[in-house]
Amino acid sequence: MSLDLTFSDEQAGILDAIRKFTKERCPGETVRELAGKFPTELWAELAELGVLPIATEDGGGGALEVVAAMEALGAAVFPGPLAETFLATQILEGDELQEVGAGESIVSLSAAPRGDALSLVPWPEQAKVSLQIDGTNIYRCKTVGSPEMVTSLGGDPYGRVKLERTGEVKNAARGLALFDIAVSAYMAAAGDDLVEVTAEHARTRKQFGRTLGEFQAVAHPLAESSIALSASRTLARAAACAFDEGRDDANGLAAGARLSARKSALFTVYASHQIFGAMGITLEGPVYHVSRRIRQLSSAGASVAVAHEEALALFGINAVSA
Amino acid sequence: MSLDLTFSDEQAGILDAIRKFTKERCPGETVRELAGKFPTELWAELAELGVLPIATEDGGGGALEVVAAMEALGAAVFPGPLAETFLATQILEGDELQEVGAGESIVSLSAAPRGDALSLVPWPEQAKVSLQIDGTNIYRCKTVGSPEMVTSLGGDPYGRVKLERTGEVKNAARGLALFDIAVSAYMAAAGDDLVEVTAEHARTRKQFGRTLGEFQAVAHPLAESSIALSASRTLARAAACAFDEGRDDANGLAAGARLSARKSALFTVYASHQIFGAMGITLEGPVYHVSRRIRQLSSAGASVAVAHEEALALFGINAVSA
Amino acid sequence: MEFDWSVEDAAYRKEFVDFLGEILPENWDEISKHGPGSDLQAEFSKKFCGKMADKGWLTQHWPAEYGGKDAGAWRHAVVGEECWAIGEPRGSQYMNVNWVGPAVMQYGTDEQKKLHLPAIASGNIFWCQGFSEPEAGSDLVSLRTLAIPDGDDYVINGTKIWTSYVQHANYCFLLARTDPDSKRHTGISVFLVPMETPGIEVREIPSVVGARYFHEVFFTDVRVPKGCMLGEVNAGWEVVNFALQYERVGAARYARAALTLDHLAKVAKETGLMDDPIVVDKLAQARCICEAARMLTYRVIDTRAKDAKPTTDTQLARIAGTRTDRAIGELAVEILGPDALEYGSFADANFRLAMTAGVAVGATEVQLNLVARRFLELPKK
Amino acid sequence: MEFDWSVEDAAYRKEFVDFLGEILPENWDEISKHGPGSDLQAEFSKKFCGKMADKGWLTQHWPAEYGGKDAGAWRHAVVGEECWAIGEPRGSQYMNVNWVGPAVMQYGTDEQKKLHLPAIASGNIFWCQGFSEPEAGSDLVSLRTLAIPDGDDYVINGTKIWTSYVQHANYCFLLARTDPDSKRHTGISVFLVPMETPGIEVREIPSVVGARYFHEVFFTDVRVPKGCMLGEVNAGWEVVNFALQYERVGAARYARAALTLDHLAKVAKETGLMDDPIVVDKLAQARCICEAARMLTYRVIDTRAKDAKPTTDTQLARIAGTRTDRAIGELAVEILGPDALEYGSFADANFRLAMTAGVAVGATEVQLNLVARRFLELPKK
Repeated sequence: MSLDLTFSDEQAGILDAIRKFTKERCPGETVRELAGKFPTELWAELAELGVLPIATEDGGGGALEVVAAMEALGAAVFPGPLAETFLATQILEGDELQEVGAGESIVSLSAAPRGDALSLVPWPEQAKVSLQIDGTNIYRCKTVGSPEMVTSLGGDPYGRVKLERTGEVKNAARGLALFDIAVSAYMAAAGDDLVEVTAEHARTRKQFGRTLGEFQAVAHPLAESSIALSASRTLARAAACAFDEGRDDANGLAAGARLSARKSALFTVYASHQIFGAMGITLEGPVYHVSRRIRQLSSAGASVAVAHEEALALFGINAVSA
Repeated sequence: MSLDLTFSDEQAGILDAIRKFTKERCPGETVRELAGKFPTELWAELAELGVLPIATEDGGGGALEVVAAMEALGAAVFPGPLAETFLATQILEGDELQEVGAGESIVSLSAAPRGDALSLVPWPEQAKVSLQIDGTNIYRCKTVGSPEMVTSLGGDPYGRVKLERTGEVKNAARGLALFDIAVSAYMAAAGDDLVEVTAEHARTRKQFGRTLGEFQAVAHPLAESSIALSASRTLARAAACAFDEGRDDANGLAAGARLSARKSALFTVYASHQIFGAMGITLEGPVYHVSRRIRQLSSAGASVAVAHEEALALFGINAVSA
Repeated sequence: MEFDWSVEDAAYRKEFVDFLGEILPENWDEISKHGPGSDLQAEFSKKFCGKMADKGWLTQHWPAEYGGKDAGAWRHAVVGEECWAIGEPRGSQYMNVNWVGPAVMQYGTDEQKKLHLPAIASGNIFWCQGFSEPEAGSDLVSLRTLAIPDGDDYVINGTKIWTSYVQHANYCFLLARTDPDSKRHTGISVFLVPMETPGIEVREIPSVVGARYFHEVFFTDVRVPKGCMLGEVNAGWEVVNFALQYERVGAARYARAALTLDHLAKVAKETGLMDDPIVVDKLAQARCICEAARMLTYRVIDTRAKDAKPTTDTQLARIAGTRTDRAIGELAVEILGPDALEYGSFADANFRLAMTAGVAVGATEVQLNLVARRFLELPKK
Repeated sequence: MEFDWSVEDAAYRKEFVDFLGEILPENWDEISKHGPGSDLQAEFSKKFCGKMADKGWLTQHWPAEYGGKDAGAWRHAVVGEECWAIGEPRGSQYMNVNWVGPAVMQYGTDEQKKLHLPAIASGNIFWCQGFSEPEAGSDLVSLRTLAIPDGDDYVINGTKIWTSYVQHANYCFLLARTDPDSKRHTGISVFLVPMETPGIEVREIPSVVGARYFHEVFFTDVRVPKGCMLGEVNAGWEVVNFALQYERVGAARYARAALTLDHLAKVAKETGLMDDPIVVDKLAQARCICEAARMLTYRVIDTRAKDAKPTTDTQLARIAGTRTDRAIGELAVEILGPDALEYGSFADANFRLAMTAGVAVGATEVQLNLVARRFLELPKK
């Protein structure tokens, strides 16, 4: 047998277990309520489940297990620095790694600011590990002075603060690849959640004397969304396979997966909001907490330009088919 | 009164006169039959009408008159190097100008080839004036050796041949601006023709037990097309006004008009073909002779990158509103 | 054909821009960020409109007989462009002068004209619109709010939703069904309801668009005199369509978009991003989309300036405006990079504008249907 | 989960690519440019399929009991990718092995199996499909071609349109209405009609897709024995749906798109265009679209490899393939610049492919409807 695109029983088990957990502990109301706060309890519970260090030697898994977890977490729009933590598990060692894996040390990942500007840093009050992406490099940083807090559009607390680099990180490429894979799986799953909620609305809401979903202007964008998301999800899984096998095309596939997931998820955000209308942009409504998270994640990680360059490495993907 | 977006009586007269002419002399069959040939008779008749030198001192008009003419000619998918000829009337003088205006001298405009490659040149057997665009410069050229003939996708005869530059043209900017304006008006009008033919099909054709146009998947892309084309047409007219008044923003507006018309017309090509299905890609069908012309014109003139730079000059357009 | 502003209108624009420079407070950006529904902006806009009224500018496009200056559609467009570009300092009063006033002129009784037109012209009054309902969405004609005659009054019961500017509104331009057995667009009437009438309750719906932007408004046995009805009984659909013609291009979205692009270009130049051809490319493309929307709006104004019959250009302009907001929202996020992650930031605000652009004043789909049917003459299901 | 080819399949791919290298003539690009309907390509593809048959490769994915090698869906995908990428040297015979054969296996009588399966497996025979009709378009079920029983025969009258590969076809996989009073998808049957039967006339419809690509086929009192019917009488809709499941992902469009991208990247490198970030950007984006389409197709193959029930993945893959062709057609024009103006050039060919991509095998709109209804469970009008 050649390719096999189904999760192993164990991977499917991870997906199911986290689904059960999120269903009980992290419904939409919880996500909406947690806006602006660190999800302390949920984070501890997730760590308890052993999810955070899953892609390390002790964790017993790899990128595929991360993908399985992130598909469940994304569907629930689970808060917190998930992909950042998976990234950190690839570049930290010893006690630091232990603490991050145990959910005791929070990771903050920010983009290098332009020029002398302050950095816009997530979780400035919680983070013990502060990392900065610049191109394809990652630097460890320390915070200088105290942050000026701002609300991020994803709802998480951010701060503007000066970061000082204390050293460059080895293994940045592998960390960034796992970040891309994790965030792709999450975005695709969150997008699927949007599609599902929107389709349910379209199946029941009456307008102009007909059910909304009867209109092609409603049905087709949703269908396009689910097609695009389905492809992105599979790309994330494929990249995870390549990552776990240590293949050369892993980074290109991971970047491709992120570009793809980013595009599909944002397309879905627009489609969903167009269909929900005003209801979609209320804070208490059924989709805004999903779309704001997608919107935030779409700007996370290495820059899109870097991802494009990485994805061009996909021109080596014919290795897969040759 | 401030802006006035209606043609003057005289401009409307030009539009009407050429519409009458093309209706009689240049129906769809004629355009289809003329594929691969120079439209010798039609060209002479058009010259007879005084259209070609209309934007010169002797012609008595300017870019707005060119636009009026091109709106009629584009709607009929009239063949021949129309925009090229208008360009030439801005940069030639004396007898050469006379001959081009009288339809006796044919203009060939080609893009500079990459590296040492041969040029791909329209009307290599008919053209007396050979011009080459390189960036925002125009060069007069002579042909070295005899061309290897190829079919162009627009249906016009092209040849691969070596061009030797014999001198740079003054007034290139003005020539290119008028080219852009002319070709925008033509593309928008040809696009409108596609919309009209496709809408007629959608109004009559039955499928799945209903009239095609009842489906939003059919109606909405057509509506989007006509919106985009309508904006492009108005942009071309606005650029013509600026051109005729010698305003600073004329080149930016002209480039903007071409970018806009190119995008709208290509969008319309896809929409129309999607709706016509197989019928659209038959040589004898109602739309292919239109879409192939749009496709060809969409690659004509200065490069898109150059147009983007020019259009950025539109950042001066607030002069219009300030 | 002309594509330049008349000397007078250009001079007026300068005068108006200078006026804006003088009257807008230093922290205007901070104020306008909270949206026109906020207390801060409402307070300012009352002062602002008062000043405009003093200069005779607020309703200068109105006919002289109603206290205007017959200044014409283009002059009104100048005000619209400059106001919308900086975040509409008139607040909700743009509605008053754009379409509430004109609707009253067209359909009002002498008494209504006398009551409402000078009040609007004074810049001292706020309106809100009571169109959408919980069960109706973009489908206005399925509204259920009932107005039943009772003696000299009508008694109104029902719920409106997505209503903006309610908090400060003096009047509501309300659609209600006056024939309970009627369906679709028949049997609807327009009421000009004083918001102080007993029985009106308001609940804010927190949203991403700014403070106090959306509300539910509950009408429970709200009793208004028959003289509050605008136009004939059961002829409200005509009135609202008249009003919507003006509303749909009311917002000069392209003007705000152009200003945003100017800002983005400035940032791109400062940060060296202009050296990136991708950025040049995208800025140019966005500019073309923006100018296309401007052209379509100008066509509508041209028609209006010539007192010609409104065309589907109104819909075209509206849809193009939506597309512009979307293109620019995306671009802002790309150019401003990590800064776009801040809630309420310039880029974020544009993104949220983009998200909501297709929703207001009849969803884009409805507009496309109208274009397809009226302009392309495609059949209706 | 695995995302790598098995050692055996990878080795087979190498063997097959080597075989292609040997058997394809120098001027293959020239030949394939004319399209699979051309005399030149048809002649070559007969020879080519014969050689594949000799090696036991042509139908290796078929079950052993029908002369195949049970080589599985992934092995078949290897052949499909490599063939489609270079312009399908099997010509129309890809239909034979993809879905005509499997449909005969599923629904055929012993006699039909004996007649058709070895013939297809020999690589010596061409099929065409008679689905579309002048009045039907994508709406297959409104077909009007009638097949009326007469003694031991059926007599067929009607017109098919857009039929490809007719010129060289030995058989037509024909849909006809066997119950004249039936409507929509009921009352339709499938016939395996020998093209030499008297009464069949063919007219070429010149098109942009290549020589002899489209035809009208007129059936006038065409008499075929009842044994030509595939499956039960009036149960043709089931048969054709079974066949279409295989047809819809038959073409590995992403493989051709990937090859095109490789070529474009090569040109971009050679001409220095790779220094332009816009080109890098667009190539990367196109690559992502292409790989997305590949993933969806692999999901279909995965399902098939596991003998699971087909899902809407088939539709997803098909639509994604269409999008890929379009993105790459546009890109080719941009990167190849003026050269794209030549008819039949690499860029032009891709553009025309893009223009027609959404049309073949059920228009994109129909596929989107299917996804909306089956997968998203949205209501039908």
